[in-house]
Amino acid sequence: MGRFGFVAKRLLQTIPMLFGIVLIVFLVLQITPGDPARQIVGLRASEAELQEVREELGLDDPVLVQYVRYVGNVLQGDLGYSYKSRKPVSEIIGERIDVTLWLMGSGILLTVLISVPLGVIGALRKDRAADHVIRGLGLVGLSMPPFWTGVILLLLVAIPTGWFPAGGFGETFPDKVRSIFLPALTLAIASSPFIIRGLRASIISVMESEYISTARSIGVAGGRLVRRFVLRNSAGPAITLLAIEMGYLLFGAVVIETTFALPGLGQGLVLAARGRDLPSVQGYTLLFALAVVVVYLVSDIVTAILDPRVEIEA
Amino acid sequence: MSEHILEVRDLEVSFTAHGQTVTPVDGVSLSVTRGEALGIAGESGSGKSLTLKSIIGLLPPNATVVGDLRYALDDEEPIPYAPADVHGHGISIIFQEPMTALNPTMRVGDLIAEGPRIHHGLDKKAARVKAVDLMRQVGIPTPERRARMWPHQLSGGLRQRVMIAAALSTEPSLLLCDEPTTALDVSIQDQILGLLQELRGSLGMSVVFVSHDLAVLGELCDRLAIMYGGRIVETGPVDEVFADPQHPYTEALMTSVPSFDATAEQLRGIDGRPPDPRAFPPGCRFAPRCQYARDECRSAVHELRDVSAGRTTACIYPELIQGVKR
Amino acid sequence: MRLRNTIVVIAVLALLAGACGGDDDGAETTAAGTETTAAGTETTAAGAETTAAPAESGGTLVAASIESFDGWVLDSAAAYVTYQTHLAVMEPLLRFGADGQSLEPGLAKDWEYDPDGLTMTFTLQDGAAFSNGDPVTAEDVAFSLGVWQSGPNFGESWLAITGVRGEGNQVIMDLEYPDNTVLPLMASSVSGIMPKDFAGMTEDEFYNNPIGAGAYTVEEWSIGGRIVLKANPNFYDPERPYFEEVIHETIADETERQNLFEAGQVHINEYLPATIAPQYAPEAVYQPAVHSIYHLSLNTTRPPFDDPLARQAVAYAVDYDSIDEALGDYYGLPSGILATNLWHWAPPTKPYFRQDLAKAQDLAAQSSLAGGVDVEINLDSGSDIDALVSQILQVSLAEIGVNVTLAGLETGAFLDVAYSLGSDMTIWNYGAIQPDMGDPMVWIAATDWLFSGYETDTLWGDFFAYAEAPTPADQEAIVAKVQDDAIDHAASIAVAEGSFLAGVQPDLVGFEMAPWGLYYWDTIAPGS
Amino acid sequence: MTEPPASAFDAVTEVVEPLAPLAEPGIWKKMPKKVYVGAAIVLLYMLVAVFAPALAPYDPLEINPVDRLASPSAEHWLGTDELGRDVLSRMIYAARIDIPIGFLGALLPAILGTVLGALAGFYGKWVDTVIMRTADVVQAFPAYILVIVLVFALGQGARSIIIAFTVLAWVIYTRIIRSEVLRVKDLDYIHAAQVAGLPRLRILRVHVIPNVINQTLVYLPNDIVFATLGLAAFSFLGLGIPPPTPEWGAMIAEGQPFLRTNWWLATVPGLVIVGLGLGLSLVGEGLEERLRA
Repeated sequence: MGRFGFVAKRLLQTIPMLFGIVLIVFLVLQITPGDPARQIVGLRASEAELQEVREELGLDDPVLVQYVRYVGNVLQGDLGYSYKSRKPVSEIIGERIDVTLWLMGSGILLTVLISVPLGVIGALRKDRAADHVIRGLGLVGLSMPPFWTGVILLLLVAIPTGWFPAGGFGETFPDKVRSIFLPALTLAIASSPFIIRGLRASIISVMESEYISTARSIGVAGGRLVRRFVLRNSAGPAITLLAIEMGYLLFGAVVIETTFALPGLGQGLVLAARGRDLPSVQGYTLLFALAVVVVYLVSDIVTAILDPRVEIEA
Repeated sequence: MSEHILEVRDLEVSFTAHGQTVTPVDGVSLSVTRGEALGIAGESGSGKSLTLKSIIGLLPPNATVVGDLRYALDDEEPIPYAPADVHGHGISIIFQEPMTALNPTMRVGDLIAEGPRIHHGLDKKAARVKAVDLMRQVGIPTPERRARMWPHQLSGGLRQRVMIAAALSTEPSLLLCDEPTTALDVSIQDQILGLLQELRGSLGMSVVFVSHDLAVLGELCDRLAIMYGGRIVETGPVDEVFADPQHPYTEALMTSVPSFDATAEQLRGIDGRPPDPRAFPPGCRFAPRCQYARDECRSAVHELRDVSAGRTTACIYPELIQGVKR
Repeated sequence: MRLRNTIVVIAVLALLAGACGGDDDGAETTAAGTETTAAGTETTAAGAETTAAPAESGGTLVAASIESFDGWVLDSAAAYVTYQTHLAVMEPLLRFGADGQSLEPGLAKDWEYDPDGLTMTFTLQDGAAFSNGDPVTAEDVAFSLGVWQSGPNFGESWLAITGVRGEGNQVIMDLEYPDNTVLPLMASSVSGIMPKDFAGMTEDEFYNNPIGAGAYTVEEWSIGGRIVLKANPNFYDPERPYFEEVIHETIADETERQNLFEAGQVHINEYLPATIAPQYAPEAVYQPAVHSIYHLSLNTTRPPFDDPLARQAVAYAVDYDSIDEALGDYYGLPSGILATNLWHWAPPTKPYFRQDLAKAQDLAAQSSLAGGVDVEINLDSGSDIDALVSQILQVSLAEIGVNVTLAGLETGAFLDVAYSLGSDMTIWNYGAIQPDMGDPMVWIAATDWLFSGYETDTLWGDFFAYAEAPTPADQEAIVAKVQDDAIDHAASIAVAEGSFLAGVQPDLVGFEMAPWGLYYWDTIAPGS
Repeated sequence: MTEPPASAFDAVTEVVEPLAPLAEPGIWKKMPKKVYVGAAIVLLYMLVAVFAPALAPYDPLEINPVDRLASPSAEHWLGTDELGRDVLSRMIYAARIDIPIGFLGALLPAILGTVLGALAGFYGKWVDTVIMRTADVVQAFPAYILVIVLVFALGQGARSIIIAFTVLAWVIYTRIIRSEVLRVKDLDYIHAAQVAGLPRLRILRVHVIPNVINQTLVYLPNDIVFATLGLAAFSFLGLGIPPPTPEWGAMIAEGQPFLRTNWWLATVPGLVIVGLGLGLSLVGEGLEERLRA
């Protein structure tokens, strides 16, 4: 039962957290501007008509009453209706989820494909030319504002060469891959430096440990040593770093989706906030929070699986 | 077939950091005859552990090694070798701290199976069977069950036995032991020493055993080499060295070893502290702490001279040593 | 636990990434269909060619704007993109001409306004039918009028019409009193024709999947995202529309919109900011007649701008020339507060404000501005031009001791502060949505004199006089009066006037845009 | 048998390398070369900020739209922006905004996070649970929403940006410091102090914090880089420092539409941010190497 108990315990922990987040969002959005009634009825409507709509939607009820009603609905999977389009928020968000999943998925994949090799090389060739070059590039990548990187990639790569679309999200699988490559690369450039540095540090400390000498003494070398001895022990910290990085990636998604006109959750959030569509904003916020919680949960479980010393096994 | 299995001549190990160079192993020469158990004794910082690691080529990356190391790879004359040549082919090593010497994320059975899989090309299943055999051979109870456990689930003694099993998995002809019993409490220590003694006999393996504990060395080894300040200061058969030390440091070591019948005043520590590798004194490095020290000692060139058959010393006045009053 | 020793780091991380990636079919079958955008057109696969001529793009026209769509309720539409889309789906009886001053056939092929007989008579196009096949009848127009008049925003605009009757293709509207503004109103998207009783659907169902008699039907839509329209098989003109499909994208970033335009993935970039237009190739910028008014509104409900003299001081302090220069060739010096190039437009009888620092400082000294004041200007932080104009105003108003700080807000927040007269000054721009001076006058009145809080009774009076004015000359005289009043009370000061622009792929044929930036998708044809 | 972290979010503590305490003698001597190089770069930026009036050829706010968007020339080394203002002068004066916001935006959360981390680690029980679970909630909260609200509530400007950073960025420090405090707490010299009857708060202040502050110091430079990038991102989304105040992030956002004709408008401020980021990262990495060696 050890394993599932651990996962169950973690899941139970997230529930109060999500309630907390929804409450904060609710309170926070109450003091934001943008009278929802005006958004629904129209900019030229008279006060009487606005008041009528406020009563109809219960906007004048005390905040806590609205919160309880909102949570009640959310538990039944009803995220409310967008003020403007009267479309269910779950549908609006549903249309956008796969774009952001594609962006985050390929962003992480690229980050891994870039970080693991460079992290291993940086560690194995410690303080030699390759190591310094990698760390130098890392420092530069770290300090480049993502949207700036995105625009430069568009202008110097996408438009002159035409290999990638200048934005938007493709329909067929190959189009999707082509349209998601540069945004994912932008994400990877922003997050790889941290993963490389973390992985390099943990590999170095693993290489200096005695069980590596033991392994070497019995003839384990090369790829087998790296795979079965080095990476498995340095994976834990690296995965945790990836989880932290993904927390930032979600904010990055807002910026990068805007830069590349990707109709994902990030741009959806920007447009919903701009249009003061509160139910949509609440829906996006809940989803972002859920995503961050799930990301940490998965990384936590994977790290626990990888490291036998963690108690869940007992 | 030469009687030596391992020959080490003028071994030097040095490190450079922050512009300073340090040479903790400063010109060591020794040899191991086939089937022999050589003990290397010395306080911490004497360079004994580094010497051992140089033999099997497991020094930290920032170390630079100079010297002529020869090993009888396939029972012929000892020939120069690169570390990779002997890894898994002849030389194995076991370390002091079993907890850090075993891969925490690998089952002990799988670790022991690595050797057979790599060198004898056994498939997974066969290698596992071989691993269980090796665990039984080193005295681990219910080896089938224990093979599936993780290092942190075993006691210190059992972990050390796993270490030994792993070392034996490549059927070495020379086993290097870097203070394997120091971290264990005395009762377990004897079991492990007994096991090593028995394995030596049954496998005809040569052993180099490094320790600061003369009692342990006395029990297991045939010959002794005493190291001080990165150099060998005396060698010889164990009982001869114990009975008639030819170097003041060996004599001082003997008197500082507590034994049941020794009275309190016979116990004398050695005043002063082991030399700092960054600033070795000139001439004989033990001179500052030697009770017989003369002026010539401070300028003498270090050289191991024969005192009698199979006995050497670096002291230029061995005759001054009164010997151990025992 | 066999699971552990099979997991190797790379496998785990690939698992993580794979789980997120999701493959193509999965996305394909989601209920709302995949979110496909501009890059969806098949032939733009190799973007290598220069701007891909739309002809070979399989009959899909792609338009993009920064604003998001408001939904299908005609009355609550606020964004130009919403008016645009309503025109294409729920076509009104009439259309406006590209000159912004004329009316053209819509669902009605000809029309007649008889002020004496108090009737308006329309003859429907032969074969005018809704996308579900039902022909358009007088009953549908009557039902639509009912919906229009119940609208909280525009409801009163159709007050003059008491009822609709007629049979066959004749539609007669009876008027209670003569009203010049009702006929041009028939060309606005708020007068979109809907089927009787929403063609059997509930109101919510209808506004989720509307049916109209326009050139296009709704294939797929979402508030912040894209709108996909397909040609209406029952459209009254078999020739049109020339494009089988129209996709409208909402793109949050101006630069990105230009990238997509350059790559040929977007054919029309609506409402191009004047400062960005020079970045486009000259032949790609479509410039209709001057129409958009940039105005600085002063909050007349609280100090310091409750004092008329202070407002006059500000009006003479504004550096109109710098604004004209900064906004480039597509904007010029203001002629008056009312949007230009509409039916019955007339200039004020006296010259409009120009910078006269001496006069401004003199007026300021006698007004509540004496000794200097600190004020805040409320602007939409999403618009670069608002920020630009505000910074110029900041420098010029400093000359008369008015210390301005800029308070940029998200569009939603900005509008709320503007409507609730929450700040000292507001900077915005506006244009009409139909070809008659009645529209800007209603807009100014409905926004409390363009967010200045100045009384609007005088203006409503002028508007009703305008509506009943017997001859165009009388209407123009009323317009001139409103312009003069605006100069006297200076509650809202026009600081620049210029054209709404659009970025249009040069090889599109038949693109015609009214001065206020609205156009018809069905008149556009792919290049030769 | 190690206990799994209390919550998924606590896992970050595993990544933290134990560092030598700052109090160790000679720790400040013999820093790796990169720390000095990094510090020099950062110092250069600071000097530019301090001597901005002397260095800037023109008044950064003086507009003259007649020669707007001019290319780099003898009078205007980096050309002019949309309102004809000298780009070089604005770049120099922008240092006076970006550096203080970057440093404050990292320092305040560092202080808040360190204190909360120390309290959570040292006192444990409900104090620990409350602080750490709040940390989880804040970490999961989308930053973008918070900034919009702060911008409205407090108005656009440095104040709301710094508050936003403080509210968002303290979490990482709290986790690192809490785990360090837990590690240090078990060491004997703390037991000795407790036995000697020192009040708990004094133990915390005198013994615990000085020994864990090194983690904060090593992480701080990275966080300053993040704060500077965060400010640029907010400006890009229209929530940054209000015009006309010169600020690198805003200059990138304003220059971006003109990348085709005046590419330097957006590129140069970007490079300047990268330069500062480089300097700070060098200091951070160097410190970490020195303390871990």
